[in-house]
Amino acid sequence: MFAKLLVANRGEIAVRVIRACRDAGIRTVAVYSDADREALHVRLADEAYPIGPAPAAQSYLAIDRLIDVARRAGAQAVHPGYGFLAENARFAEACRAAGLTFVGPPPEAIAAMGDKTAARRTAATCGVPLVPGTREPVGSDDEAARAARELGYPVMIKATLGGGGKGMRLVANPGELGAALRLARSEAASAFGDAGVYLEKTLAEPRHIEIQVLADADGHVVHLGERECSIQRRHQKLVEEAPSPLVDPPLRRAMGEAACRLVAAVGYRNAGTVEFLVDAERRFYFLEVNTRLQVEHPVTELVTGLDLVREQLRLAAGEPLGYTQGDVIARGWAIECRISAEDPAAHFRPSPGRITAWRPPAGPWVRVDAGVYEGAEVPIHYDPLMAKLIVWGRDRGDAIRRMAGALAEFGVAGVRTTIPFHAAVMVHPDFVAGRLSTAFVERMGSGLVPRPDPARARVAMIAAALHAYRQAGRAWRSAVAPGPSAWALAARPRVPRVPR
Amino acid sequence: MFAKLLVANRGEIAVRVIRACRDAGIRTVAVYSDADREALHVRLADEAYPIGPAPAAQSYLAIDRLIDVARRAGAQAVHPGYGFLAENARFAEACRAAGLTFVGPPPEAIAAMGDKTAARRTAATCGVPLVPGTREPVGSDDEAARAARELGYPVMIKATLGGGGKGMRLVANPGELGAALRLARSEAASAFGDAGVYLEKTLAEPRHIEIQVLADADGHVVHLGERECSIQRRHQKLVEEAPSPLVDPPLRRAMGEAACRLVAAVGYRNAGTVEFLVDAERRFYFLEVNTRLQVEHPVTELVTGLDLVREQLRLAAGEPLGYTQGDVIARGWAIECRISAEDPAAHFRPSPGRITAWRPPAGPWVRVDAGVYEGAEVPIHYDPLMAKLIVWGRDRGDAIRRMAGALAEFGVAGVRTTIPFHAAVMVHPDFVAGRLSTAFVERMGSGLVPRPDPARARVAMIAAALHAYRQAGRAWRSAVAPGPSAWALAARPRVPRVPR
Amino acid sequence: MRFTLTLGPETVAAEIEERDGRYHVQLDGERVEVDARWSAAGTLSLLIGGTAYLADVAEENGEIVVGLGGHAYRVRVEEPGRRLGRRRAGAAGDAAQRLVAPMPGRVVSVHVRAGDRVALDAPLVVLEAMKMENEFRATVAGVVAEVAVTAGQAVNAGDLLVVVSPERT
Amino acid sequence: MRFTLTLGPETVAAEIEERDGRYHVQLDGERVEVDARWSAAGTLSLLIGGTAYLADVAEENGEIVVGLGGHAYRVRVEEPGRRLGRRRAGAAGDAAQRLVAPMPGRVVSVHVRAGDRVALDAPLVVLEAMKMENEFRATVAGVVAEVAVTAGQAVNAGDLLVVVSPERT
Repeated sequence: MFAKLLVANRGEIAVRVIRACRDAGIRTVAVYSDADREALHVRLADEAYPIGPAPAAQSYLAIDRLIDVARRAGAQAVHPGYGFLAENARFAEACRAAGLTFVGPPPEAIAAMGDKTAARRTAATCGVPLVPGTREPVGSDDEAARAARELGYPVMIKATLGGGGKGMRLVANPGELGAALRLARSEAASAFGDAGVYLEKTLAEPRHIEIQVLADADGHVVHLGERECSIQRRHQKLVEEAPSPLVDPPLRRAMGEAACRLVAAVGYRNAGTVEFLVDAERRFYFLEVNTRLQVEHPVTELVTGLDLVREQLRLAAGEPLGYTQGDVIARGWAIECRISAEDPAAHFRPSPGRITAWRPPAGPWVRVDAGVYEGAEVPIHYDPLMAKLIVWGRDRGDAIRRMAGALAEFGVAGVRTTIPFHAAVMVHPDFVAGRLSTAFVERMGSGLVPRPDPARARVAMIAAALHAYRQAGRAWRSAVAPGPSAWALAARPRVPRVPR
Repeated sequence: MFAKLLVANRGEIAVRVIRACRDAGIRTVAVYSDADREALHVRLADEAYPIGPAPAAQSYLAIDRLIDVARRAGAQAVHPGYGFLAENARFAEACRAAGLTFVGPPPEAIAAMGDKTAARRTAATCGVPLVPGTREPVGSDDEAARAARELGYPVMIKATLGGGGKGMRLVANPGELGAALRLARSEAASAFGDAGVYLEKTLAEPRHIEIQVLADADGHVVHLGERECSIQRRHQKLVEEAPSPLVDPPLRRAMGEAACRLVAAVGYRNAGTVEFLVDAERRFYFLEVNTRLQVEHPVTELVTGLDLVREQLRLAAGEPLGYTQGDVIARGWAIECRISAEDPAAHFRPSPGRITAWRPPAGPWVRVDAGVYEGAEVPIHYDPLMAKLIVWGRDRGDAIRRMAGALAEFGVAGVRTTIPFHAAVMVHPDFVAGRLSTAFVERMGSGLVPRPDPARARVAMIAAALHAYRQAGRAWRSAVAPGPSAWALAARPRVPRVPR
Repeated sequence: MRFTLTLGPETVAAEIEERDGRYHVQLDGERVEVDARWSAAGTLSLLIGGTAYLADVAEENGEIVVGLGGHAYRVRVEEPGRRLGRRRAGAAGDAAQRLVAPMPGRVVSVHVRAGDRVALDAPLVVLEAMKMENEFRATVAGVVAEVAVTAGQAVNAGDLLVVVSPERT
Repeated sequence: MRFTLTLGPETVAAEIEERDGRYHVQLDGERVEVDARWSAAGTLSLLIGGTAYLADVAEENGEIVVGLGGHAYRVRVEEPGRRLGRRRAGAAGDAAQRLVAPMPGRVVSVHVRAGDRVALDAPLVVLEAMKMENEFRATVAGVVAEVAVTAGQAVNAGDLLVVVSPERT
């Protein structure tokens, strides 16, 4: 095993990797941008070094600086987390060139799966079913129009090197195609440095179900079952669970074997995820391979009992898997809710700022993977994910009830959060019944906009009055308002003056 | 199931019960003494009512007040937690008389097991092996001396209605017997209202291993395997784990069956624990039955996947167990460390006061059941237990490493804690090898007194110097010292004045 | 001490008296006794008729924001005859909406042109920031007076995006 | 700014200068550069030569208590020529030990009589409080000057238990 590892990330996933390394006896090296000196991952690492200004392009995406810090700190390995450089083959290559072990698949596998049209061709070769679509990037607008007509509207435009919903556009009819192509290409070019896009047929309200795989250096591959991630908003996952309420053992076996075939075909190593869409008739279609740890990996951990980051470290160090498919046994049900600094009552607008209160829930089978703490700042520069709340239960109903309770216990102030959105999902009849689809959030519309409890409005008024009463009784201090909030820039806070 | 339940306890166990009720859709009624208005259990309950002054005899032990609050709040059931009234048959009777469901065994079973000599007789009848000792309370000192001579020194004096180490005295030779009897009788009289004591032979460095049982109203009984609680100090458990490194499947079956026989014989209902001593030859001896939830119940939860408080509620509501012995399957290994406000560097002296920093660890398979929060006060009136840190791992080594990491992450200031003691245990070669006994802590002596890292002393000096430097640069405020600490009464704090 | 409290459409008169460490609160004539404890961090533990509440109270843009049960209630507190709270500039009401970028980002799309009539809550601009697309909507019904950006443009925090003049009815 | 720092048996001279938001610290002549950040709650995040430390710093009984890695380090800080910290009354040293009950409880046992000669760390009294028996030991070697309680007696916080006069050597 490695003696020292650099974590090339920030936020909750950097903290997650640091903890896994600590438990494995590996010293950790954190890196931080100017916006992150006081971040939780810097507090918890053994060492920490600055890597540049707040914008990610000058810090967390700066390959040379990361390699330089890893070298100078004497790290032997690099964990990329997710996002940032996690699926960047050039970064994996740079690590290799510097003699550092990249905790992930080899650069060739990243590149092979990163090109989405190439990945689709490989999947077809392995007999993995595909969503009908173009096998190559579309050239001219005319060629795209022909392909779309053949597939049948609505069609989806996707970036060849895409991911995370970037460069994706749903096109309902031929009239919208031209404009959508222009936007998708420009988004793809700016996000991935390649304007290539391809077309896929749109399935009616499909479910998003993915298979976790692990592969060792000897080519042994196992899958750890599925995760369902159908609760999405604008292609951003919000709620994930394992297993899926749709998947029965035969379907699980079929999807798992398809996933294993595909990754074996490209010489895949380490942890990866094969994403599928599943239609109402339980037919599954290959979507893409994520060549990294997923945000939602904890739900798989809680049902299988396997520590995925630990497995990543072991596999990167060249250890064999040490178990076979038959040894992987799932127990119970796990659900994850992503707790972001966003205001679900205002179209999920980001809500950066100082976290003035942070009271995470706790207790049996309640896990909070957080990247923040009370008093920490959610910077404006990065993803607004603050924490993941994950629960386990003996069955799905048990897990849902526990999640609802944990959400009710979760207290956060200073920033708005997605907690009330998740609370609304947990009691929604379709969610409780397991009737999920990627259209769930959109279809529910305002039904999922959290509504305050009218009975509590009166209590809030009493609390506000008590606050004003108390402030009136105090010497007026010059700075009552909490730390500056970026959103307040639009309108400077004005403090009410309550005279005696 | 009940609509509303009163939690007749405080601290972490009250919080634990409140969470279980919330997940089961039961409204909770907390009670608090004058010292506990701001306690965590009051924050998390749906309702909360005062029950009297800080001393437990006037609040948490005041049966009439508890029954009165339960009635007025419309509660249908009462959960006693552990300690306080949890094993008080009169309280269970008072609940029954008031039409309240007591979440625990019937008063008759509490009384039958509460009288330790009667319990020993019942165990003997059921063919459960006993530690050699007197079957009846000893009468005169002469009778005791005869009995002790027959058993052979050293002998243990125990209170007939005992528990928690009260009224226990180890007697090494006949010369010590008279004084030890006097002390044990006076302790027993003041703790249990009954001066009766009996004698037991002392086993050489035995292990403390206990069996968790569940019984429903139809008389179905299952056991959930064992917990080993050999790491004790003055009969107070400090570290517990499940399973035990000593117990193999045949021994587990034998102990489990013995435990089930015993509780079935007394018409036991709900959750209970049968405690055994196990000697070096793996022979087990009945010790006593705890007719309540144990502090250390979480280790059993984490390996079996069963929520014990939820099971208690179900069984109290008259639901059947719904599973049989064969359905109880343990997975992996769990360890619990009790995090108390005590100073392990000063003979575990209590360290009450204001908790100025509270940073519990988190992450996969790390559970913290706490009764406190940052800013809360650890009152001088009650048990100093602040939280239980529980981890799960795939095997014992995995669990130990995770516990060591979680302890390293746990940050507490304002009170001293047992965290460094536990950190020393986790790396002790005997603990790591599973060589445990109830003499572990005593035998290790100063080897378990936490020693500060000399390399960090220099960093502490730098931190202190930076603090003084910073204070010097500030306008001097009148009250720098944190909230009053009971221990500071002996010597009023004096703040160093650092002039510019 | 007397206050006027406004939460959404509702305005009530309140009076608070402190006696024996408890607060006697009247809301529109109805009396409640409140046991309130503040923690150092601004968290307020309330017991009202036995029911327990935990609230986070802070001041923000001239309002008192009360976090309770996962929601944020924005309460305006005034003394009778004198407004103590000040409305947020550009918020709903009679004033024009001057939409400025709250953080650095890139304009993804602009949904209005100068002169357009927009309803309350109509989408105005989508801004990409924090890895997310953020839609900004009209907080007044009215006419778009100015559009200061185009799709694709990078903006800094504080840059003007759109101005909507309220409809006179 | 210069200080003298004492931790246990060790005393070192320190000098601190602040430049560009960093602290240049000399300890007995050795220089280190420290990046230090305080949180509102009194937690101190240190980066010293890349190594990260998280410390909780508070003042207690005239000493600065630094919580670091689970241990509490008690540091006395003085300016040269002038003691800034004050020793805890009754603590180790030349003064007599006046042992008082730190909390209400019951005396379980008294291990000394007036006139007894006691070694450093010898048990004096066992007090039951917080459900635990707490042993109090001699913090000076010397002679028991007074025993103010007997076994079984209830005591209040602040009640005198035992006085030990230090041995003159």
